[in-house]
Amino acid sequence: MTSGKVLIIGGGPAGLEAARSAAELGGEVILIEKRERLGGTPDRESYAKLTHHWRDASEAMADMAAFVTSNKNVEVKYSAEVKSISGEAGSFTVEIEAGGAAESINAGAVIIATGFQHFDPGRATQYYNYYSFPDVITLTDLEKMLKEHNVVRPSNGETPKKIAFIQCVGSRDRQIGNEYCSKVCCGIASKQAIELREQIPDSKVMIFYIDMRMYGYWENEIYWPAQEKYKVNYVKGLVSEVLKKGDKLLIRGEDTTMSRPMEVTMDMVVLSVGMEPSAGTRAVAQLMGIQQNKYGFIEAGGAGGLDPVATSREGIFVAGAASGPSDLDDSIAQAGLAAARAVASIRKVMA
Amino acid sequence: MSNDIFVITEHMDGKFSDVSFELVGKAKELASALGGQAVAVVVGSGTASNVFASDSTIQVDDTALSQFNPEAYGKVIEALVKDKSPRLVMFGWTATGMDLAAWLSARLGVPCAAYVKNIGADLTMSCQAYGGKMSADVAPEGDMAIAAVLAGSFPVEAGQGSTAATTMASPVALDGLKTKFVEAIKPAAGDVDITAQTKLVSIGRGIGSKDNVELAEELAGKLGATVSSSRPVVDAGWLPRTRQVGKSGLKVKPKLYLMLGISGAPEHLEGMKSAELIIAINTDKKAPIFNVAHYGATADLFEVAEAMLELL
Amino acid sequence: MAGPIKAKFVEKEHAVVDGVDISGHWNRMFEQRVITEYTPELIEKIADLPNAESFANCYQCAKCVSVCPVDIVGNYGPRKLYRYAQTGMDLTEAPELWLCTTCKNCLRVCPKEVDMIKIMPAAREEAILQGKFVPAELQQAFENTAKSGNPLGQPQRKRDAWIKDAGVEIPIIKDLARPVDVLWYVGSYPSYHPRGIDAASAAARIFSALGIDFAILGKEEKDDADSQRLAGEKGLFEMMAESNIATFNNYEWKEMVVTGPHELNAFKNVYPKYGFDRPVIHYTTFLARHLDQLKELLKHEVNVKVTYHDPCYLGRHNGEYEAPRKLLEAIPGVELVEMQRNRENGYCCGGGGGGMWMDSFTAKHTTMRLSEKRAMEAASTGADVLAVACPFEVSRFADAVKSTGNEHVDVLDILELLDKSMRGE
Amino acid sequence: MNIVVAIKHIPSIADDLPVKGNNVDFDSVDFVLNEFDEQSIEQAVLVKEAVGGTVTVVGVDMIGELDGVLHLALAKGADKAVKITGDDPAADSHQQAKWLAEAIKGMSADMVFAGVQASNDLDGQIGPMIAAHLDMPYIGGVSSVEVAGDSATVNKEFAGGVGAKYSVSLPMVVGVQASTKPPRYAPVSKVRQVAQTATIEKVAPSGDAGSGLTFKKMAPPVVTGHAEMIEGSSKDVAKKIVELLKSKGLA
Repeated sequence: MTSGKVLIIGGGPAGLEAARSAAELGGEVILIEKRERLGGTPDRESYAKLTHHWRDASEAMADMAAFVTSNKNVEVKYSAEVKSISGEAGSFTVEIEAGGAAESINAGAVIIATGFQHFDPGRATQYYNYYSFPDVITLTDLEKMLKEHNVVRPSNGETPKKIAFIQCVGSRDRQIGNEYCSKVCCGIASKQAIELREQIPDSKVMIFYIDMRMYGYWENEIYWPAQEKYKVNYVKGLVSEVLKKGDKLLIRGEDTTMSRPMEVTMDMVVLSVGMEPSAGTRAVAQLMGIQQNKYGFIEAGGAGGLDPVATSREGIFVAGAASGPSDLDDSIAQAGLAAARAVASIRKVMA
Repeated sequence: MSNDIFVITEHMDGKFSDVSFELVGKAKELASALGGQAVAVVVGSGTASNVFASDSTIQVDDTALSQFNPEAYGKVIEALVKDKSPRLVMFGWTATGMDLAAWLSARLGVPCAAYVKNIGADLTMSCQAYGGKMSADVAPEGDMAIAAVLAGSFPVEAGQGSTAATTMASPVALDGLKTKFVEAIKPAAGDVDITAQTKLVSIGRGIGSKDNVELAEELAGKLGATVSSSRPVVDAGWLPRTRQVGKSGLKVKPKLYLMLGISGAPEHLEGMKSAELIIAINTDKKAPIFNVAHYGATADLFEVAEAMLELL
Repeated sequence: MAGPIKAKFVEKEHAVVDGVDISGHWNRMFEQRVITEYTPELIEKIADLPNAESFANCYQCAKCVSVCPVDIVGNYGPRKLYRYAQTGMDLTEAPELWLCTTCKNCLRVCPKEVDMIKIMPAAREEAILQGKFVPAELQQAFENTAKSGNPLGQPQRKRDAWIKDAGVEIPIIKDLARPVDVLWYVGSYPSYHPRGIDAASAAARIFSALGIDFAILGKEEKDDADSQRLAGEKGLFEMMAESNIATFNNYEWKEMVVTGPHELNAFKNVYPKYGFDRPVIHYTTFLARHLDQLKELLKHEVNVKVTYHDPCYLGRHNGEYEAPRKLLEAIPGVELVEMQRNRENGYCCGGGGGGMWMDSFTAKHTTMRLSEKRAMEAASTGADVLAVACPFEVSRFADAVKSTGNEHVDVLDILELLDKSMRGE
Repeated sequence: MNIVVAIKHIPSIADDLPVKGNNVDFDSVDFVLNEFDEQSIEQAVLVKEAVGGTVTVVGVDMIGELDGVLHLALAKGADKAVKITGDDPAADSHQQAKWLAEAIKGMSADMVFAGVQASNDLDGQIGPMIAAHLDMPYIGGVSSVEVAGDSATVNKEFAGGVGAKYSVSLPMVVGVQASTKPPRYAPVSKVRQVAQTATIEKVAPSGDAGSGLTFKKMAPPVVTGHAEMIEGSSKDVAKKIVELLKSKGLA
């Protein structure tokens, strides 16, 4: 039985944008979200300034959520998960469980926007001691502190004066199994470094990197000002281990442009953890029988390679970090495309 | 008032300096013209003083005077001069005389001429002035005068003799001196003795910087010579003080004195004018050194030195 | 030469610790290899100086290093300065502070517009004002300029002594007591240095033959002090600028012609900030404008192969690359050959930014003088003559061709070559 | 420690000196700071830096251009500047020493520094004369000064590296031959800054004294001999010198 409805799985930035776009294109949308509220990871992790013009990301998510919840073409189901799917493009039957009750949904197209999860630095090949040293934290830990304007060393509650970011934690690492670049960590580390310099003006902030990978917004609005205006210091050469020295952390590595070893004490070390496919992404992919890449992200690109929202199963589209690391801009752009493609595919079948 | 001429002699380690003899010789000439006596004044302790051709020699002897002490020497000489009222008191314009002559002049309100090169029978004094660029003739007013005379102005021999000295105790009490001699400072050991060298390449301010001294060293090396200098080079720390030629440095008499960038202030000339062959390179064609050198050239010392290195 | 880098030792010439003299090998230590501290504050210290803000902008792309003339003969480069600062070097106390010649080749390629032409003078001024180490030779040049009005320390009164041997009448504007078309600012080296005087005399003969209505300032002329400014003595520069501007404005003239590119830069680009805003051009530009008339005077063949060295302050700083070449090509017999590094990428002679007065200091930190490197490049073209258009360069390259065994290369100002062709000598 | 530096503003000998009557034509010469006074100022500042105190520089304004010199001294580390408004370019050392001594009397100086000599010290140097007027001990030819408590240890130079160390209870007058370190450079920026902010205390000349010398003649020295000048380029000069040395067996 053909259906005009678009089922969107996931209420993060990509899911919300897909819902909005599809609704604005005249589609009927059912958005299912695992949590009891919308906003996805930016909301769950309380992302602070992460959008253009340094707007608070969880705030921006709230705006997007409000649009969706207030649109009569969109039905949102909270605490909802997909259980199975059958049928084909134009007439999928999706069994879900929402709020503890089983439900069956007919949908003409599906958009998967199940997002990512942060890399767990306990798995790093390097000895960063995330779980041993309280002052070794991740980007997400720091993001919360920055949002609250309360950046302190977890070990003693003091304001850190020397802070190092270590890039590519869990990314670009064959031993971990993540050869890919997580795309956003350079930019986010730089952004947080700026905020650190704003909130703690007498702090020294260093970023240790293999190569800085930033472009567009990240290059122009983050990287250059970080260096030129906020005097964030970049050092080429990754840290290999974090040790304890008194109540400080000792980072060891090589400063590659100086060709000299470095052993520098820090008050706090921030691990720039990358992205991995979320558990939801892996589960949905398997359940729907769509192809994943070797890292577990949903394989996108389509046969021609230039169809970034297409999955291996016709009528099922993907947007955002479910198909690989993306920043908010990318996720939202993909979501718009996925919505257009989903609505169009239904119209083709209905016609 | 008398027509006596006093010569304040100077000595170190029991040895009188040449200028003392020069002055005594000149004092004799003046005294005989004026109808007075040439009196050598020796301030010291146990100094063998019967070495002058003076008409008489006064030796003021006190253990407090065993080493030059400008305060003690000044007091003694002031008292002596006040007492004896000579017509003229002569000092050498030297490290010791320079401490005393002007001081005595101000103490006594008596005219003083410095940089004196010659003294006429009427006590008109010819002085070097303005770094040797000028010569001034001055006449002292009053009954007593002081002359501080450049070393090398008169012959040494005329002052040498064997006049016995009359020893006297210090005319003033020498306790409670504020100035105390602590110790003698000998030249830094280990460096070459430039007075013993037959060839010197001597550099002045024109050498410009410490690094350029190397060029002079290289040239000296090729010539089998040693590098010496004028005062500013030493003051700037470019060479040790043992290399300094001139009044406050050493007197040298080498076979060759090749001068690079030295203009020839009187103080320097004092130390080298008896060298056998003096060649001077200086960019200023009016530099006083050209009045003393045997050969000269107005040229860039670096260019000449480098060109010489290629030829040697 | 590849291989492991051996540990380097450091040794202070003079060191006293607790009253004990441990100069020389007594204080020899192996250079610390491990970086134990990063010092962003030392970057900020420089970037916080007025005009030196761009120091913080370097993102270590390293394009500057390979075009830096000092790195080619040593180990230096703007990128490295940033990194050295980040790892503990206080630029105001480092020898590196004095190696930059402000040749501008780094800025030409820098994607971040890190402007060493502004950073270096600011950092040097800071060092000078704080009483930090300043090379003695440079101090001497400053003192000479302050006391005598020129870095050579020559008497002001002798500034026009050269004119009597020039062979033509050279009017002094004060004596002329009437407006002139061209006020020729001769410059310090052309006024005092023997090789500079050769070029000045040639210029006088050329201007005269062209019938230019010109005059010089004579004893009233003082050094432009632009290189002293770049070497960090801004106060001295301002003092000289005020004095010069007052002198320039005392007289009526239409256009000023300068012998030296540094003077051009000073009067055209910097003096305007101090209220002087009148037309100033370099002699090459001026003579190129009279090229047709000049060609008629160039009667004699000068059969030489010439290579031309672009002065940094004529080329990169002021954009004049063609006029000197047009003049050389106008000389019958001259064959012009180019060195590999030419025009925008011309190699620096080492004399800019105060380098003129720091040769001995620079020599200690480089393997070869910049002028020697350039002299070798010139010789490798097979040229008989290395032609220059900056009064700093004649003496620098004359030394350099000798010290590199290339005496067969004559170093001549373009003025001298023109004069030869004009007079047939 | 109250340190006073007495300086002399003297005719420059960088160029020829014009003569008027029996003396130098002071109207048409440049005046400069006596070079030994540069050493003297440096030595005074070094002492101040070592033991604390203030350095006051005082000089006679010979031609109304002393301010520049005083600003320079302030930029080099002096704390106060005083000028005696003599405006008499012909004032000799005796007169200057008297004026300076009178001015210094009120300064309760612990040490007075002066350059050991000046090229126009035709009637003697001001250092020993100031000492005579102030009844302080004087030592000249000094090349290093160390102060501890109320006494100073100074090294006096005789000749050829020979010298002597003296200990003097203060106050005293020191005639500086050379400062322990070469005089520091005062950046013009600093001098100009000083020129705009510093106040120079003016003192009227007090006390008459004269050299008691009558000038009979002043002229460039009669040249008795002159070097044989070697003409030509630097290369020619070098060639001739080498030939000369070879001919005399000296090279």
